[in-house]
Amino acid sequence: MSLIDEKDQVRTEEMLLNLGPQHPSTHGVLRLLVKINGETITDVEPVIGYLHRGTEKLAEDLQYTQIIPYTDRLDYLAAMLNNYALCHTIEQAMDLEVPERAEYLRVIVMEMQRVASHLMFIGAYLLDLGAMSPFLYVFADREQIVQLFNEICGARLTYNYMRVGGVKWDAPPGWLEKVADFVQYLKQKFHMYDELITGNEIFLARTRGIGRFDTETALAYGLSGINLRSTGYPWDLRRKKPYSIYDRFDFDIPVGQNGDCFDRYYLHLLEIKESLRIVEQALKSIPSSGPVLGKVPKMIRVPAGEYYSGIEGARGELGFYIVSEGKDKPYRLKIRKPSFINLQLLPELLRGQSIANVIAILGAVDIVLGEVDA
Amino acid sequence: MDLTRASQLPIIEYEGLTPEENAELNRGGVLLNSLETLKGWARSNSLWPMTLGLACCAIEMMGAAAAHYDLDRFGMIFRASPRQSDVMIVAGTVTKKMAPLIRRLYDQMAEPKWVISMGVCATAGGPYVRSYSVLKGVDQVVPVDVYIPGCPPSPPALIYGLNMLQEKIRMEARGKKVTRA
Amino acid sequence: MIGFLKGLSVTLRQLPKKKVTLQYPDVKPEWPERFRGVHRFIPELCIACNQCARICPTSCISLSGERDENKKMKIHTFDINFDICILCDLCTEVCPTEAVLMSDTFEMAKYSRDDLYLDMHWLHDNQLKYEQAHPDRFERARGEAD
Amino acid sequence: MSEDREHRTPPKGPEGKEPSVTAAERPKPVSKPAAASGAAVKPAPPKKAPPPPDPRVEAAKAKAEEIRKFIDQQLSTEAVVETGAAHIHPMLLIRKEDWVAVVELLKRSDAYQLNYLECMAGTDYPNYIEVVVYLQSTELGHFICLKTRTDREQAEIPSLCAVHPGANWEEREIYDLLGVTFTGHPDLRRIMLDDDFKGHPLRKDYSAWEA
Repeated sequence: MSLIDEKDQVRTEEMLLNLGPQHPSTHGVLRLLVKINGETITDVEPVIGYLHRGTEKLAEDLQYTQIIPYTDRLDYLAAMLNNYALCHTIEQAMDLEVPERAEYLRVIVMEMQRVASHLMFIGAYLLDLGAMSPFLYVFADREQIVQLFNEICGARLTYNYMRVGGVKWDAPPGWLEKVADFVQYLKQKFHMYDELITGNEIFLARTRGIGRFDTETALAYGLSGINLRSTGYPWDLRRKKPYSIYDRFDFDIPVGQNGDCFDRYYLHLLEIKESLRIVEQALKSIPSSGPVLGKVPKMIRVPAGEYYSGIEGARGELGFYIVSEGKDKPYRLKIRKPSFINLQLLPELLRGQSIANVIAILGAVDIVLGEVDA
Repeated sequence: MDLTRASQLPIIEYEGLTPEENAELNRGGVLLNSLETLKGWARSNSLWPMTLGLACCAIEMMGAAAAHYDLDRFGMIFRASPRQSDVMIVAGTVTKKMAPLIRRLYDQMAEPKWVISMGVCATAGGPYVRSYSVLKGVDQVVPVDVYIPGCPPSPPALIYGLNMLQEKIRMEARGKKVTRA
Repeated sequence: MIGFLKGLSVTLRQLPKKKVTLQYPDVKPEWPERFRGVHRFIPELCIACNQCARICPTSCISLSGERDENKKMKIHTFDINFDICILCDLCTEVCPTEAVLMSDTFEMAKYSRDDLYLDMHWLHDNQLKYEQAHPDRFERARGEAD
Repeated sequence: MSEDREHRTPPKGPEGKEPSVTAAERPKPVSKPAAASGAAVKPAPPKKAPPPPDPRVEAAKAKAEEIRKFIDQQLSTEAVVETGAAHIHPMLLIRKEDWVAVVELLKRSDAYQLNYLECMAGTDYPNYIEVVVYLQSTELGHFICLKTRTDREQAEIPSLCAVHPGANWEEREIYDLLGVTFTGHPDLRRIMLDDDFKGHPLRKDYSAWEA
């Protein structure tokens, strides 16, 4: 049997390659069953559920306040945004007023969280692609945000900061000034990331034109967040369905052009810029004092009915669907998990690519397994 | 090795140790009285943990390895393969679906090997203790040497746990059994 | 090529900057006042109202109280299971008398899971340690109370 | 040790100190959560007067009625069983047989263009299982909620995969956790749990001890 077939190609046999669940570049415990023919991928099947913790079932036995710590652990890179998504849904359902200062504090911490999450993406993505030093730079900057959060709510990762009708703590004295200093610092640092990463030829070669998809595919698969925006479609819930006080701020929605991995990376960088702009504006117009927790009944009871509301999370549209019977616990709580839905497109993206691109494409989709599996 | 460091660790009293031996250890001195001790010292200062980041704790584990806490100071470099590592830091929730794989990874590691259970999820299920799909403690599948509570433990807490593991390795190399701190 | 040089220049510029690494076992981290480490507990203040046990999402607190001669509730046992405590701070939030609070103790690693089941005495000791470590915070609180 | 530990941290503590989490007290499902009636609780000045109807809810109901007429014209008059409002969004309850046809019609129609599936959820009620989708029109801005119901014992709903490929994993998740079979789904397997897992955990009568 000859090893060369009629088309002068090396004859290869299809083989099955197992990637994960313990793999440094799968961002957790994702498992990919990759069918490869030589170097080319013929089919991919993601196997998830290795971190399925049953949050939705647990929430049915918990009071609304008790669910907030669980939302921290969904998308653990953006816990503040998860906190907010749940509180926002309950506030919508109960028609609660949130005090002005609380809204501003929420926006500040949420945008800072988005910055932290995007920084983490950049570090982890570059680490996946084999670059070590961006990871260290990024973590040094992220650590500062984490320490700021540590000051305002006392935890480094799982904040449990928001409450239905406001936030738990007011900012400690001097905290807002520290945030302002940090924003200035990161703005100066910004061009450093650009220099370090964006111009790098190896990075460009590995991401330009890789993993492309268009807007129609993205919408059909229900993608959201940067994955959708990288195709050039300006879909940002902060603009399209304004919530909180985002209508008061002036910010842009950066969109990509090609929908490839490089666009997705670069949008993260640009979104950091926009988030810092929002934080800056919020710091200027935050009321100097005032309550941070609105008038909320001691036992939170969502009126009977069903409610859905989504916010623009760090990875896409993060929504909570609550079915209530008017009791202090939800009858059903469903989380619209952006990573879970974004990950669906992965087999489509990988088919026909070479095996070396698996990590580059998977990393750019930016998943967090805690959220995929919930 | 820094001689002042060990004095700040908790004074650990082990079974079958004379007060002099305890004092010697608390001075941080390494008794070159046998090859085993030397081995224990060498092993404890070049622990290579495996990146078994399962959930939230993995971020703090990465944070501990990054610039601000720098696990490299203790000779710890994260390895991706179980074959190259001697410590398994179970960082995150262990689900029933993941448990057999953790056991397999543990079996793939070369002896001697140790396990650290980082965070309450790995220790006993933590917030998911009532869940249908979560294993209530990773010690049901692998033997755990050090438990670090916290959700997630901060990087200093992780480093403290790792230092305790180093201490344990040194003690065990001398033939002492370590069960309680 | 220019990209590489640019990247290298970033690295070089980083060299003279201040090191950020915290030399942890030698230098203790300074936690902010709100830091959520392990709990501390003041038995005299506790009225055994059970609110902390009820709000706890993982039900890791168990307590029992008894009435003293003045018919006031007094705490008898108070245990926190740090196997499953997620340090979410909800218990200190609901505590009406601020008997259970958060300390900045974080060095909690143990060789055995049994040592993670902590009782009232340990938690009270933790309170005393905390008072010793942060006298300024208590003075400030006293000043505010006056 | 493990036996001792098991008694300390079981779901339903033997001490009974946490009565609020026992299964016995779990909210008993009522026949159907009234979608619109209790949706808006405005701080009405006289306490006893019923709260005035929320204009947003009224608008949602009117819009749902409008969509119903549209569906009646294009498909059969039996497709829409009920209209109402889910909080402030129009809600239509669709007959199971017309489920795919209605979703497809709304996606292709020029008037609605509901091309983006935002959220898909299944809920277990005492007598039926309900599957909800929230559809969004990215161009026109419509946002509606569609529902369909199926029997609990033989839960079966036609799959939306052909219309919205994004429903693929959501349907697998609902199949996994609620036990609804989606007919016509290309790859209906468990997604979150092990293949040999018994039972469907999000059902209200699921018990980890029996499985």
